[in-house]
Amino acid sequence: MEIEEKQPRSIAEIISIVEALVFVADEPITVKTLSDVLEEDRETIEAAVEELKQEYEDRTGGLQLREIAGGWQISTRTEYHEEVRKYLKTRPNAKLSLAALETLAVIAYKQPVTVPEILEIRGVQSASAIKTLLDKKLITAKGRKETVGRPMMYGTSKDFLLQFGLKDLSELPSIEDFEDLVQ
Amino acid sequence: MEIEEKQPRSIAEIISIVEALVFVADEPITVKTLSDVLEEDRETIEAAVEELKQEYEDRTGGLQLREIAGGWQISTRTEYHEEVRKYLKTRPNAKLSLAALETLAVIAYKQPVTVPEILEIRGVQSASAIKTLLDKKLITAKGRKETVGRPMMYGTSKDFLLQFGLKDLSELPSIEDFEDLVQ
Amino acid sequence: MEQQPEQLSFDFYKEKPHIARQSRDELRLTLGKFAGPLDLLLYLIKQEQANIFDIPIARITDEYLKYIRLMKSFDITLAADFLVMAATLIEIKSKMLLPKEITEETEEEMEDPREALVRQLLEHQKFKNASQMLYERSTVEQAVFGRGKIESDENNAETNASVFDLLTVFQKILSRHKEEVQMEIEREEVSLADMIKSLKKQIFEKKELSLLAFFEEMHTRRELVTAFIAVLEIVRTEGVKLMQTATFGDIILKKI
Repeated sequence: MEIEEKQPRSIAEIISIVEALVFVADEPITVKTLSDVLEEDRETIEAAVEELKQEYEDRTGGLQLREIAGGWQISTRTEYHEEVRKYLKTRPNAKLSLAALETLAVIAYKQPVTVPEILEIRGVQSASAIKTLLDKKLITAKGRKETVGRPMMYGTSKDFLLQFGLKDLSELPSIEDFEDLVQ
Repeated sequence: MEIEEKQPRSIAEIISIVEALVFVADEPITVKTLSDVLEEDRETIEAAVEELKQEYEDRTGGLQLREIAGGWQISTRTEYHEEVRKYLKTRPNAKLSLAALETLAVIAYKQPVTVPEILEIRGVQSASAIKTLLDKKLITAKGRKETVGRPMMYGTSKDFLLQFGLKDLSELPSIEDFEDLVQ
Repeated sequence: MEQQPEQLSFDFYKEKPHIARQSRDELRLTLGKFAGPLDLLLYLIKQEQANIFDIPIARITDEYLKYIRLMKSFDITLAADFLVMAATLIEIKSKMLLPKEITEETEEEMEDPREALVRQLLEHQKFKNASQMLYERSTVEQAVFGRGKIESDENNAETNASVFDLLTVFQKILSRHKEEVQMEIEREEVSLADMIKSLKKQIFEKKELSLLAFFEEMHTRRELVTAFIAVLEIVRTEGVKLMQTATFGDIILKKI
C-alpha cells in the first residue's frame, strides 16, 4: 500500500475550501470549525476568510460574505431583496409590536434580566411581550437570579443576533449613545 | 403622486440578480423562471447565466455554477468533497425530533422516571426516543425502581445541563414561570 | 393586561399618539396606542413643550388624567399600569404643594419629589431609542436571504430546542393527558335513559345479545352500574328474556 504524503495547501486552495464550507453550512460557520476541518491554524483561516470577503466585495455580484452571530455566512445582497422576495413569494416578516421591541431592547441591554426588572424600566407589565419573544426564539432563559423567589433571568439568543444582523452583542451600540437623543 | 420610472437594468445587475436567485432557490432554477421573475427576455437571461458560469469557472473558487435537471444551481466543487464531507460529519447534531423532545421533557420534569411511567404520561410508546436520548447522552439510567418488574429509571445527564445551558436542574423553568407569562 | 396583537408592521413616527384639541375643553383622540404609561407621559411632556428636568407636574397630571378619562369614555380597557402612574403623579403633585420649610439642615436632604420619575423617564427614553435602532436593523436584515436547501441538508422535521421548548412540550403532553381524562368523565355521564335506548337498539338489531359483551363495553364503574340497571329495566318493561345456558355461563338477552 502506498501512503500518500499530504501536500501543504496553497492559500488559494484554502480560500476555496473555506468558501465551499461556508456555503454548505446551515448556520454561520466559525473560524474555529473551519480551522478544525481544514487542520490549518486560526491565523491562516482568518486571513483566508478576510481575503474571500474582499473578493466578494470586489465582485459586487448578487452575494456577500459576512460575519454574523459569531460566524461567517454567504447571503444575498440587500439590493436585490425585491427580486428575491418576488421569487420566494415572501412578504417581509411580521414585525414585532412596539411593546415586544421595547421589551427586547431592555433584555438586549440589561441581560441577564428578570421580569420585575423589565417592569421597572418599561413601567408596564411585559409578560405577553416576553412570551412572544420566547416563541420567536429571540430570547432564552438564562438561569435564575439568586434573590427572593429566584426569578427566571432572560437574555438574547443566537437567533436574535441573526435576525438583527449582529456579529455579537458587543456590536450593539452602547445604550449611553441613545442618551443624546433624549429631548 | 409620483410614478417612478423603472430604469432598465444593466447586464451586470441582471447577472447579480440571477446569482442571488440561483443561490436562494431550493431546486435548480430554470431560465424561464428567472426570465419571469426578472421580466427580462429569455435571451438576456441565457446570456447572463452563461457569463455568470464563465465567471465562476475563471474564479476557480470553492463553488461552481452548473446546469442540472433543466435548471441552474450553485454547488461546491467536487475537488473539495473530502473536506465538505468531513465538515458535514463533524457537525454537532443538536437537533431532536419532536418525539425525542417530548420524551426528554417528561424525563426532565418527572425524573427519575420509568418507561411505563413515560408511556403513561405521553400516551405513546417511547422506546426509540429513549434510545436516541441515551445515544445523545442527554439522559442516563438512574437505577431500578423497587416495584413489580424493577423497571429502569431514567434521568437527565450532565450533557443535558450543558446543552440546554442550565447550571442545575433547579434552573429549569417551572410551570409557574410559564403561567406568569401566559396569565 | 397587555394584550396587543402582533402588528404586521409599524412606523415609529406614524405610531405616535395624537390627541387633538377640538374645543376649549374637548379632546379628540385621533390615534393613541401607547406601549405604557411612560410613553404617554413623554408624549404629554413633549406636547406641553416642557423641560423634562423641570416637569410642570400639576399641568402634566391634569393632562394625564384627562387622557385616562378619555380612554375610559372610549371604552378602552386601561392597563393597571396606567392607573398606578396616575396615582404616582397625584402623589408627586400633592408633595409639591406642601409648603417647603427650608432650613439649613434639611435643604440638602430635600429631594425633589419628581426626581425618581424623571430618572425613570430618561431611562425609558433611552430604551425607546434603542428599540428603534433594533427596528431599523431588523428591517435591513429582512432584505437578506440565505441559500436554499442543498442536497446534504437533512430535511426531516427536527427542532432546535431550548429549555422553554421543553416546558412547552411538557405542558402540551399534560394537557393532552387532561383531555383524555375529560373524555372518560364524559363517557361516565351516560344517562340511564340513553343506556336503555342503546341497549334496546342492540337487542332489536341483533335479536339476542351477550350480557357479558354488553357489560364489557362499559368503561367505568358508574357506567357499569347504569348498564346493569338498564338491563333490569328492559327485562321489566319490554319483551326481553334473560337466558343462561350453563351455570356461571354467559347470560343472553333475547327478544321474545
